[in-house]
Amino acid sequence: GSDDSSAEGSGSDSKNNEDLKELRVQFVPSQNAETLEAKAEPLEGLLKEELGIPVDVSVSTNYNTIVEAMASDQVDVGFLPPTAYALAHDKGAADVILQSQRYGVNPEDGSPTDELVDFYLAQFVVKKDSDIESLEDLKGKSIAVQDVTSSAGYVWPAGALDDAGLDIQSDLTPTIVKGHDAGIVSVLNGDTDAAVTFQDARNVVKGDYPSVFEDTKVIATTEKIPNDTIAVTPDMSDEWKEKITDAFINIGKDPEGLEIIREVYSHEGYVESEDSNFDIVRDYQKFAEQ
Amino acid sequence: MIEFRNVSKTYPNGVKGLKNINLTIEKGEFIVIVGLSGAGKSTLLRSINRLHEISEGEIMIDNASITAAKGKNLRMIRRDIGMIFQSFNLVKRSSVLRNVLSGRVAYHSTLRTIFGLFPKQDVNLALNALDRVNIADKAYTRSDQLSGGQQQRVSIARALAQEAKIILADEPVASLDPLTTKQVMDDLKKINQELGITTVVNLHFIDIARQYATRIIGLNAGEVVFDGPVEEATDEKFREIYGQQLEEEQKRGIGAGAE
Amino acid sequence: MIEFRNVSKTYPNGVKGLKNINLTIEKGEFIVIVGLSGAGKSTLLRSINRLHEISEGEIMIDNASITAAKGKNLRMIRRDIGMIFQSFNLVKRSSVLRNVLSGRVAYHSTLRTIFGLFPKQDVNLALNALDRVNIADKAYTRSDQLSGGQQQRVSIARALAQEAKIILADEPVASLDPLTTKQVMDDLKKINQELGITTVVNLHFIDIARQYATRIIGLNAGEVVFDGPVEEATDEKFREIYGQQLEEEQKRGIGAGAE
Amino acid sequence: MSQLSTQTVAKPTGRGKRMFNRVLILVILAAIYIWAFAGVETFEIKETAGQISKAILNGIIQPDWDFVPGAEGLIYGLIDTLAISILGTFISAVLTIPFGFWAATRRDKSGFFVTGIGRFVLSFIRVFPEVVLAIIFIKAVGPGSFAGVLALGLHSIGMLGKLFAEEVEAIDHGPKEALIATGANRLQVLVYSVLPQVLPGFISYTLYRFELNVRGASILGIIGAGGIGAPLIFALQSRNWPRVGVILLGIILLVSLIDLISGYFRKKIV
Amino acid sequence: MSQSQTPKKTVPRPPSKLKHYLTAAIILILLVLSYQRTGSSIMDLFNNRDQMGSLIVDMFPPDWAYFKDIIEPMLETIRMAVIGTTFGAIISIPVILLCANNVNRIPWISYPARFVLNLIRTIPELLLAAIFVAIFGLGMIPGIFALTIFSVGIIAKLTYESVEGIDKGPLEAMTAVGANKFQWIAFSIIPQAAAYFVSYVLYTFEVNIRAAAILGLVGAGGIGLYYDSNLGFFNYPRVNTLIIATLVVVLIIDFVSNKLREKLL
Ligand SMILES: Nc1ncnc2c1ncn2[C@@H]1O[C@H](COP(=O)(O)OP(=O)(O)OP(=O)(O)O)[C@@H](O)[C@H]1O
Ligand SMILES: Nc1ncnc2c1ncn2[C@@H]1O[C@H](COP(=O)(O)OP(=O)(O)OP(=O)(O)O)[C@@H](O)[C@H]1O
Ligand SMILES: [Mg+2]
Ligand SMILES: [Mg+2]
Repeated sequence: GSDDSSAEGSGSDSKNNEDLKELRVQFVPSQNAETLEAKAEPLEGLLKEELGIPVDVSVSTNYNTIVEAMASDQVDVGFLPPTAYALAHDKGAADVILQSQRYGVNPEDGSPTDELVDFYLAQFVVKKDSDIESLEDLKGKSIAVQDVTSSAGYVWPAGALDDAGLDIQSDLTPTIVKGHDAGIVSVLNGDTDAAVTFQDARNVVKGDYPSVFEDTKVIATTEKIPNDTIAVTPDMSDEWKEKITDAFINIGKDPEGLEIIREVYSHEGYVESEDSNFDIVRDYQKFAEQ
Repeated sequence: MIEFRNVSKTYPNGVKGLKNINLTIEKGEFIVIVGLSGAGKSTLLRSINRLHEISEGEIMIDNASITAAKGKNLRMIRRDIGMIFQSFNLVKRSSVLRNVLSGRVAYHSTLRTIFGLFPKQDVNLALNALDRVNIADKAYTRSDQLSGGQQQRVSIARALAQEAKIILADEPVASLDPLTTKQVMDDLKKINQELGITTVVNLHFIDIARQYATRIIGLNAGEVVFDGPVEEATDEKFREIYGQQLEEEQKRGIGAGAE
Repeated sequence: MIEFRNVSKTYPNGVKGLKNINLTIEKGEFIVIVGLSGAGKSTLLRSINRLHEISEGEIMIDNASITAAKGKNLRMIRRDIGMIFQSFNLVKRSSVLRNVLSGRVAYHSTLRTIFGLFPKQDVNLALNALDRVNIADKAYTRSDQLSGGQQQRVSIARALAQEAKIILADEPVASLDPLTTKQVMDDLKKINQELGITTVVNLHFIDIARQYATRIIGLNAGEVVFDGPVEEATDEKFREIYGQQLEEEQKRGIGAGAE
Repeated sequence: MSQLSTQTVAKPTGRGKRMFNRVLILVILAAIYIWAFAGVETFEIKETAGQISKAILNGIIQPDWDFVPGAEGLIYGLIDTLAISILGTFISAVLTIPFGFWAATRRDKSGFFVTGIGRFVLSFIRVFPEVVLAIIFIKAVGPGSFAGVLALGLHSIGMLGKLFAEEVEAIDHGPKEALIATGANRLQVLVYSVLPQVLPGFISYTLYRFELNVRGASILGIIGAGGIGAPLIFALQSRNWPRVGVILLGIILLVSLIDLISGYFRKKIV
Repeated sequence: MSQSQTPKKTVPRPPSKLKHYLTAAIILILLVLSYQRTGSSIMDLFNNRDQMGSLIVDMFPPDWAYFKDIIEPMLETIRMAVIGTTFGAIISIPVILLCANNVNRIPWISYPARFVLNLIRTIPELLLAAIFVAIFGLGMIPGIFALTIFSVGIIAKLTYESVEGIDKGPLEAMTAVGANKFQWIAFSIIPQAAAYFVSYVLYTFEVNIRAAAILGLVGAGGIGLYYDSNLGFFNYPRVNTLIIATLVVVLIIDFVSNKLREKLL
């Protein structure tokens, strides 16, 4: 229970967390992970060992609540996707310290490469027999997108289309679907001509639709999207920021720790990051906010 | 003909409503059942058309066991038994006419009745039944806007409209004024005599019982304590039916305050 | 003292329940109200403690207008008026005792009563009241497991336990056997005489009315058609109270079938 | 039976007006339906339908038993959910009782104003999105079960209040009259005549709400409360049907159990 | 009346209250256990009450200009709710009659019927959406189907429990006249239960409008998506506008539902 700490760890007085007695971490597992688990305990154990103070990790299904909890000092560390992070930072709720690393994705079959990266890509998927070959061909077509705050499901693809001279709202007919898998299914069903998803969301539906890779093709990918961030509340003392940064990096380097974070969160390690890495998000923001 | 064979009834809470009743009621009889409040009169009446399941024994209606009857068979037996309820049992939200017409449903096809498409004849029958109990003018009033006596009369009209072969009436005139009481009892007597309809009435009024009954049955604590033609039901006998209880009570020290 | 001053009552559906009633009932009187079913007896009674709002006029209880009373004041007037309902108005799911005790709530603080903490005295009072109507043995039974007459008696016991100065009884003995009827009426008479409690009873039984009343009021179609001491209420007068209506009905061609 | 003399039967009063009302309602309803159906696209079944639904069902009927044990497994998740629901439902039931009476129309008073406000407050609580409620409480007490309890507790008032109020409106007014006649004050009338009549309804609605809270995973998933909400949502998102299957099985068992127990209680009380 | 002495006649002993105490004790224990398990703390709430207000403050003033943007999706949502609720209500009728144990006294029908109803209510919206989208593709049709099933769960459950609580008298009267099951239902159940049914249907209609989230899941548009994106941008004034718009619709439904119920009660 976090009752005792949250009672003292909150309140309006902005404090220097020299006396941080308990670390409260919250995350939303990202959908482009291989496994999507609501497991908090493994990370709790690892961090406790590194930091030497009690750690309370919880899992949410919604980024908004994490940001709000950070804004009111109810959570110290949050795992946020790029778009959510940029918004949170501009709201004064979060400062990035780290980004997670994953293996890259093999564009052919969606299998992992052996290259460690701190970014991922979004892709445009159409039916194999479709005559859509490039982004330009998408003009006038329907496309399945995610919620406008989704990095891979809306923001980056909108940017890519913009580069190709198309406005996602006026030149295409976007249909919002919930979940990247739903985007793929809508292409398979012929409900939409195309879909934007993270690379390669087809794996998620492969179980239900084994021939998905034969029946669809990727016509384009987007710019690099920074991986999930690990952000802390801005009023955290530098000392603690450092400690936490080191703790995560150590976990990624320690074989045992790596084993756990790989299995549960599909993370391969953590690298330091800074806010300027996310200026691209702020550039793309204009496509989402209308 | 109604026949009780060793009928007993125990309520789920353990109260014994009827104790080993043996009775034969012939076609065309006009029977009045008397007894103290709580003696089991309603229980007896409601066992006849099996609104209460009896715990032991068997009840025969025209030589067919209603205790064993099922489905359509049971419904047809019940259609031929009209009942006037002590607590009226009207659908308060429905109009008076609809309540009376509901007595006719067993005569018609399901489809027809659930859409309320009763033949003109039935509607007339229902209005006539209401007329007989002097409330035809309330036919389209909602039942919860009636006075106590008026509600009782609707309940009577429903049973009359049913054109049954047996009528069971549970204190049908309790809430009625003397004039309407006479009218209702006359009416019951009339259909009893003219159409030979077997009539079983629970009543608290000794003089009315004497006036209308052909036979009187006295109940006490679930047992038949008197059964005979109206001539035999002397004041003495009545005192027995009621008084037995009274004496017991007095022995236990009650009723003293009432003198 | 109860005083009706030009009281009229029209129901929302347009039925005129009372028409310009003027009456004065003195302390200690035992009044019986008679009239056809639907004449307005219940309406009259229920106007006295303002369960029905009257449309015109004013009703005074002991020289205080209940029509104008509000809040605590109104509650205190009502506490002193016990009522026995035609339809019993029991809480079916509560035990008999709790129903009777509910007659006592106005004597105690809210807090006490909502937790059911009645003084021992009150419980005894309630049990005694039940005893007087012969159903003390059912004190802990759920009220819906009672026979019709037993329910009526619970309703009477509730009014008795209230220790009111005025008792209004709406056909209190309709569902009772002659023995219990006598007991209840004797009891009402006794508290009327010994404690000087004003009693107003709606009744359908002419003989009982004569036996107990000091004054009889006849109602017809919402109007007072007779008001006088019991000696003046001759058979002739009763025939008038009821018959007037009868003749009208006959003129309209009803009731012919009933002879 | 004598022929009926027509003038004695009252002409159904206001029949014309009622007919008019009925026709009016029918016309309005017809218009609404025409409008509603006009917007529906044509009906078609996708060719992939069979394949995908078969895959889903196949997965679901092969539950992922490995998920059952463990500190973050099914059983503990269900217990957490249960604890949150018990507390949340209790809070809402207690808070709702005054709301229910507040919002119930009083026939004896032209209390539209009072009643109207009661109804308005309930409607407002009902439309308030669960997520926003969740955020509000997370900001106060941090993510976790307690925030879940509070969010459920408050959110449930909207629904329970409406149902309670309607139950209060439907009671038999006889016993209420009897209490009024004894001079009882409002609270006493409530406790002695209204409460016994509405209690079975209240209890059964509360148990229903309890059941809703147990299986209403979304709010608990959002709130980071532990419980079965988040695992279910993630399993659905990753189309992990065996996992979905085992969680559903757990919920069904739990809900059936609650249903059995609540049925038993209702039988005792009604 | 000076009868405050104990009555002479032997009054039965009051029934044991043990059962009540036991029930109360069990509930209390459950509450305490739950309180501990959830780590609840009233103090926390009390200490941080000012934090709760901050979000509400952020919501004001509402973004009035946004209204015109949400009229269309709101109408779309109402459209689907109308159809879904209607189908749900129609399907509910037989389900209710099968489940209510005073209508259907055959336990081996009523219990399975209730079990199926339980199953229906347990299926998460996400799963319904996944299946219906697979079958019908994206759009209104799967939304309507999902709402239909969802509605059956609510309407049937609430109504059948109310039916079990209705006045038995009229039921008896219809049994006594020899009515068959359908007639019996038409003349004694329906008049007593109709008001409940109508009010639950209208309530469900209202829920369906709010349950727009389901519609978002099947790509049917609706107001739910607008909630999501505005929350995603922390645009609380717009969220407020959405709440107000929904409130207006709900209040209208509430008003109509009261008028209808008055006519029926
Ligand atoms: N709630 C109501 N709404 C409309 N009309 C009513 C209502 N209650 C009673 N009435 C009508 O008012 C008239 C008088 O009713 P009241 O109950 O006073 O009669 P009563 O003399 O007590 O009759 P009874 O002996 O049958 O009980 C009747 O015609 C009745 O139909
Ligand atoms: N549903 C029930 N459950 C348990 N006991 C009951 C039930 N109904 C009646 N009883 C009891 O059975 C006995 C007989 O009741 P019954 O209704 O047959 O009496 P009655 O002769 O009709 O009386 P009354 O003249 O008062 O109507 C009474 O003691 C009553 O308390
Ligand atoms: Mg009886
Ligand atoms: Mg009356």
